[in-house]
Amino acid sequence: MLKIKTADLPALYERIAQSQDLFLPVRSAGQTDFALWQKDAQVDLDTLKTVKSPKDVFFPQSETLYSCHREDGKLSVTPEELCDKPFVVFGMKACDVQGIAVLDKVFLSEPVDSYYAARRTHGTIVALACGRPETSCFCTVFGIDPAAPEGDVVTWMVDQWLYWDAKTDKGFALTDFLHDLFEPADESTVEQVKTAIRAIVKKLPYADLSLEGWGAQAADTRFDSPIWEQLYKPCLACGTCTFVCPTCQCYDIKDYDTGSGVQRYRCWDSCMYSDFTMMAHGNNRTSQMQRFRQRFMHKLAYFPANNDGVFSCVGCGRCVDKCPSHLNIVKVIKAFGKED
Amino acid sequence: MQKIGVFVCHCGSNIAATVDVKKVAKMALKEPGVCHAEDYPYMCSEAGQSRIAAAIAEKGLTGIVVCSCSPRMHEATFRKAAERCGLNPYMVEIANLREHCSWIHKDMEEATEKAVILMRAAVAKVHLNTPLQAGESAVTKRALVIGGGIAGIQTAIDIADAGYKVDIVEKTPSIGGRMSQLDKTFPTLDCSACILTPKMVEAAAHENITIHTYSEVEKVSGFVGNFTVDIRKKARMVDMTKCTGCGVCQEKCPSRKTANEFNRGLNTRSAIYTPFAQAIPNVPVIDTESCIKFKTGKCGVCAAVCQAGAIDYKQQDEIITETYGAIVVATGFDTIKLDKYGEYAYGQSKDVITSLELERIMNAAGPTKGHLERLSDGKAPKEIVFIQCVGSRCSDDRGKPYCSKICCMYTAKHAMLIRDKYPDVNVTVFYIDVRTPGKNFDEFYRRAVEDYGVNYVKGQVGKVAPQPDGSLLVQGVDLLDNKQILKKADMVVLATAIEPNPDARKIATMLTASIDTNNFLTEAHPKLRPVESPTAGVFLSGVCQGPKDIPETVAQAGAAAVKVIGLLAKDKLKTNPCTAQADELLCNGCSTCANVCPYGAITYEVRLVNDHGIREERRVASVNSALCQGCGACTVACPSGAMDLQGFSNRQIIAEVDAICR
Amino acid sequence: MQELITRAKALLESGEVQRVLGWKQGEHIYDPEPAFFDSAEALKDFVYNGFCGANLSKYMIEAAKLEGKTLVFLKPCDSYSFVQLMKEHRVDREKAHIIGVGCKGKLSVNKIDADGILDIQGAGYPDCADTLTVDTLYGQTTVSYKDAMLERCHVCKGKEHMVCDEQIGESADTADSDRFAQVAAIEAMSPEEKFAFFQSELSKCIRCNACRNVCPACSCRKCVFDSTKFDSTQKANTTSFEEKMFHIIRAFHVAGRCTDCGECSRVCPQGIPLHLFNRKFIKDINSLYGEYQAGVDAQAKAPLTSFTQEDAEPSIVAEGGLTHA
Amino acid sequence: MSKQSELIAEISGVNPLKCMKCGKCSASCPSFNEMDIKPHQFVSYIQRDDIEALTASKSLYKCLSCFACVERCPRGVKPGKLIDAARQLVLRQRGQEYLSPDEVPALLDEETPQQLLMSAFRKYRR
Amino acid sequence: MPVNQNNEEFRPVIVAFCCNWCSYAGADLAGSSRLSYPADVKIIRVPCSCRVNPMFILRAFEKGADGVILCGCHPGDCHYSTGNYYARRRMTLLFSMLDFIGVENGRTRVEWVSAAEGVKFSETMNSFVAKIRSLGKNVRLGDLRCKN
Repeated sequence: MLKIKTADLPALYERIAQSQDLFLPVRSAGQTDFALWQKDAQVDLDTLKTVKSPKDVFFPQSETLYSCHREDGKLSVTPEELCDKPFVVFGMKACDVQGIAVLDKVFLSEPVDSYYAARRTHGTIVALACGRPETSCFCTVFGIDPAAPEGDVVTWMVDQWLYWDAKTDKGFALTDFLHDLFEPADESTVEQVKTAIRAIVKKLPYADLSLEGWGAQAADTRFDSPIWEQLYKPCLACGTCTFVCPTCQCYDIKDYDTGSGVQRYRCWDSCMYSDFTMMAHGNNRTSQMQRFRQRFMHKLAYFPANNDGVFSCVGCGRCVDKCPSHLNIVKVIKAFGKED
Repeated sequence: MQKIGVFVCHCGSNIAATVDVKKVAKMALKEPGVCHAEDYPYMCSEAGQSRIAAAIAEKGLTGIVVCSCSPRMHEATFRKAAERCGLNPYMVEIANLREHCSWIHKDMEEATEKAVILMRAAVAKVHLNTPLQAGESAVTKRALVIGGGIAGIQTAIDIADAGYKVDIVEKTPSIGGRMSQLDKTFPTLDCSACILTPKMVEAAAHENITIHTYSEVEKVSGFVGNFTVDIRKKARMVDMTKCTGCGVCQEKCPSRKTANEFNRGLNTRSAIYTPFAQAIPNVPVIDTESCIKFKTGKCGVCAAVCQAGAIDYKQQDEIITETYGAIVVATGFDTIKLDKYGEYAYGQSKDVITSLELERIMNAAGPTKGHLERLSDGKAPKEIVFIQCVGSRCSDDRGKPYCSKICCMYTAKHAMLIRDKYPDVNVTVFYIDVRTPGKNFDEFYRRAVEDYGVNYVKGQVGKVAPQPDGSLLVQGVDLLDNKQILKKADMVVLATAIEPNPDARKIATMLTASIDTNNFLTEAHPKLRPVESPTAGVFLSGVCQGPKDIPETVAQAGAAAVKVIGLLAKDKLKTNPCTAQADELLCNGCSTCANVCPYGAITYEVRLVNDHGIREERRVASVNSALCQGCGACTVACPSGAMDLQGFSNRQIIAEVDAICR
Repeated sequence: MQELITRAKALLESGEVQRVLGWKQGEHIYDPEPAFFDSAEALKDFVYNGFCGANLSKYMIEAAKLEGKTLVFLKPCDSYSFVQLMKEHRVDREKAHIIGVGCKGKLSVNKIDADGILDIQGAGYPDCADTLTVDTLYGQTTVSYKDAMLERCHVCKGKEHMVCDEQIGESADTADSDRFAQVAAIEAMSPEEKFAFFQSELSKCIRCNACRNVCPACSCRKCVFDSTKFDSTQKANTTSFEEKMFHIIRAFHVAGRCTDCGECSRVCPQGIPLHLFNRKFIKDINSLYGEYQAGVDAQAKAPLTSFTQEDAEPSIVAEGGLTHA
Repeated sequence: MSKQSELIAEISGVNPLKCMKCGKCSASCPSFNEMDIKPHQFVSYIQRDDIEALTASKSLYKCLSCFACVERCPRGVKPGKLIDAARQLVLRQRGQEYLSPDEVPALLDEETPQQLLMSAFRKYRR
Repeated sequence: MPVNQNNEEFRPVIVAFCCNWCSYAGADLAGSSRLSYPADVKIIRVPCSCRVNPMFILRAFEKGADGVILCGCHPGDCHYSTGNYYARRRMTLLFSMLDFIGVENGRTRVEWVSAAEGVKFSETMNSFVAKIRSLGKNVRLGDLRCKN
């Protein structure tokens, strides 16, 4: 266990950035999101939840897959180069790290998504324990401990200190690189903090949310429930929940005509959109109720059915905070709970 | 994928001198879908067109791009050529390499580079062209003539004689127009009324002509072959079917102080009146603004004396709606107002008059019964000065920049008539130039000088000063003598500039016909289509198009009639297929498009729509392609992009933009 | 609130209306959701408080397709949107029973600077407090009602309902700032400053389309950005151009139709002041073509579907004629 | 056009080519008879670049600057402005040789109407 | 990127939308009168100025245009009687919005050019190109992907 004064963090950032890209929560125009660290960046470790999850560090909102170029009637195809430089993501919360674990299940299983895999290989995750959990948090429901996140390095903010604990080889390598900035620390301080966090978490309004009835079996039992008809009504069919979610992984593939060629790129898609999975024959989900149901059934039933019971919700609560209609997965879970 | 052929025209050396046409053709072959490209000296020639035909046949082209002159020149030519080979004419696009490229650039490299880009844009567009079929619309076999002067009458008679129905709409109570106000006509000096009245009678009696006098065009909608026109028939307060035209009402009318418009306000008339004796129809109207009955409610003399019981104070304006295949504008002219010409003392002295007022004075039915006398004191003038170009050829805002064309001749006529009838009267004409192109015109003017002793002075008049003794002191200049002239005159006559009827602009706007800065209606082509307006189905007759004398007016009236007859002779017209189309799946039914459509071509209907399996009743827009003229206003007003324009679709224009910007 | 429920029950029971469109109690006081209530019994969850900012007009498009009448509660500013939708034939006035509900300013939980909010006192209606008391996981705090109000309430359009069948509850005109002050402040910037301002605001945009989907004016069945008609389909912003393109075109499409209801700014997860785009157009329209408030009169000619012959030329922009107006 | 003609065109703001030789200026001119070069001829001198003759002419000082010709010219040629510009040319060449304001009172004639004085100032010195 | 002042080397890409009835004919007249203007201007024919969607203008900028000009019939002379009045309002608002977000306002222009105004057409294009050259490359509205 090591520690560094929070006042010295800028030096730490600068050191990391000397040799690799550093992504961390940056405040810009009143909002905090993960962004590339630059000298004048306003780093914000106080905001618990960035608007977007940091998943776009590994799975960008939009990325080019390959480019086609036409000249003299011939077509050349240039694949986009894979990420080949190491980078660090600093300040990911426990839920966000679990979100990456969910994405791994999708993108790293066969067929492996090489773009994502390359980033995972080169990225080092420095997780930060949650100092002040929010009303909308319910990660513990999914067995996540916000006091002790996973990650290559785990850190805790205690008073004027950041405690630093490397967990993996990548984490040790990064720690070695930065070793002169740290001083040794006492683990007991961190243990106290963990206890404090866990105490708050118990008081959270959604702490005792029950997932009973969800999981693989829900695919059969809850698909045809009349509750969906009631629940979806306020949904505006926007993509806010999807785009702020740490685990939503759907994307669309599109072509952009640059005038001299075509860039094939993929970008996030939302199952809430009416043209989601639109194909030549039309759309397989024609009503908003179906689209709405899809999102929650995917997170709470289909995904666990295919992934050993792991839910693809991590309880970060971003959708709870951001839904324009105050509609969210908690209300969905509770609605079915009441019915049972 | 289309198979596109690109044909690059040299236009002799017009294009080839500045654009490397071979390179344009070579570059065309690199464009996707282009499977044929060639250049040729004259693509529009018979031989050029047959090369296009051959390529279409050999290569099975589905679209062609001709890189040539402006599409306004030869688009129709190449479309017809394509059609003859079985290719839909709307699969042809033109890249304008002449007017927009070779003629304005000097540097070959630069011009060629631009030519290639213009070619690319046309190729990009033609990729998205779809075959379009021109629709057909029926032609209403009836014409409307707006204005009942000699131009309108002549046009109407000519059309009617060809067997088509014609309506004349005349604003004043009688047809006849300006010509009915004239005394004699140049260069023959025959009596205006004597030649006009038979025409008026002929029109009135013609079985194919309907005359709406005291009426105005209120609203025009529709398009060539199918105009719908609202005509306001102003209340005459006299029942046309009962009135016998006896005239007793006019004699007995106690209100006699209204300025007589027909006599240019030189005398007065009664409140119930016919403008002149030969008026057609010979049915009076009540001028409700002067009529005591209408002003105070107490009178009713006319109704009391009318034996036919034709007076009807309760008559209301009536709006009739008629449909026409063609519309002829014959709104004529007026003289300009002279309030900005203080130096001529018009309005200050009664003896300074306009030429048109002199016409009335000289006319036996005029305010002086044809006697030449001063309006101030009734005395016979001994010295008369004519001033030319009053308000004509002025580049300032007091007058008009054009030559009014008729003044030189009518002044010669007036001078001659006066000298003939009153040999003791001296006549002096101040002129800038004497313009007499026309058959027997210069001879006529020379007669005035040589045979009648009219004194022509080259120079202008600076000032007309009314003197205490009632005479007028005219200060002018004789430029040839280089002397200033001070001349005492008893009467001064101003050759006042003419301008289009003030209603012309209003009517042009209703017809969407274009109009120039002087309010003359614009012709479709100044040389080749002088009697047609650029708006299809609208024709021009008489002075509304530009200053003209009577023979020219009559000639143009006949020409306009021929154009109308040519149109009405067709049973169907091909309509422009480049019309708007609404995509029912995208349409919101919000009516925004209908709000901007100038033709009322968009209506809404509730229709059962199948939107990818969702069946529901929706309110959706529907375009009447016979009414749509293809402006595209709706396509931009539509927020969802449901409205698109065939031939100029969103994707076609975007493809051109992309091709140019790449 | 009880009055609203009683009236809704009566209308449901009499068969006058088939359903009620209102707000439903959420997990907390600050997260009520728009909801349809089919029965008197369901109305037990009905709520109306300071956090019922959602404009229900747009839901009436779908309601118009259902059998029978729908009872809808509209706040004064929501009623403008309903009139505008009527004008565009998107809602059916005959199938709506509108209760104009009073409003004393609506709140945004985002404006309360506190972590772990559990409960808020003083946000009720009609009895709202000048100061809200906020209970949080980390203690109690207070915030003035005004400070927690949505941006739109500071430029409140007034207490009048533009359309309703009956009215329940008192309203307050909460306007306390100049509607166009922010726009004018940006207009006064140099081009570089303007560009930097919008670049930093718009670069936050994640193209979730919440602004579009909540907007009562953006009621297209299929948005141009979702259709292939313009080759303009975009799912996510790939470059800074696309952010601008989307927001400019969106604002342009609702220009003259936007009632300035402020829903776009309310729902933006990134807190982008999207109302600035709409308000810029409103300001320009007012100064160029005469004062125009969309949603007041369903018969009035809209500024972009009408004209006068004397309209200003587009060169007025380059001449700076609009920035000082 | 020579430099001087161009200068006159520039000072007066008049395009002499617009003249259609109608003579309205000369017809309007109250000083016509005293002038050696008549108002309608001004443009010809400028067109043919004979500025010397124009500046040497009596007309330069016979023009009363009443502006009747300026008002009435149908083509906007404004001979009064042309001759005024010619005067200006002369004045510029002459340099500082003009009355200074304090010299004026001594030269004043009791009988001279104030208006004439003003137009004289305008005429001889702008 | 520095602003190129009167950079003669810089060849801007300029799109000119011309209505078929007046301005396109005006451009034809400029051509037949041999009134030159820079080859940077490329004309797209549209039936009426009211056919020009703001999307087209933004699209041009996206794809690399440095200036966009719209020419139509003079107000009152529209072949379709009212099209240019709508275009005038639309473009005024669009230009104002572009100005509002910090795009140099000289990059867009509307001019009314009649079929008889070949001289005006050529003068307009000359002055517009000069303006765009002074503004330099469009960097605020382009799509970066189109630059390579």
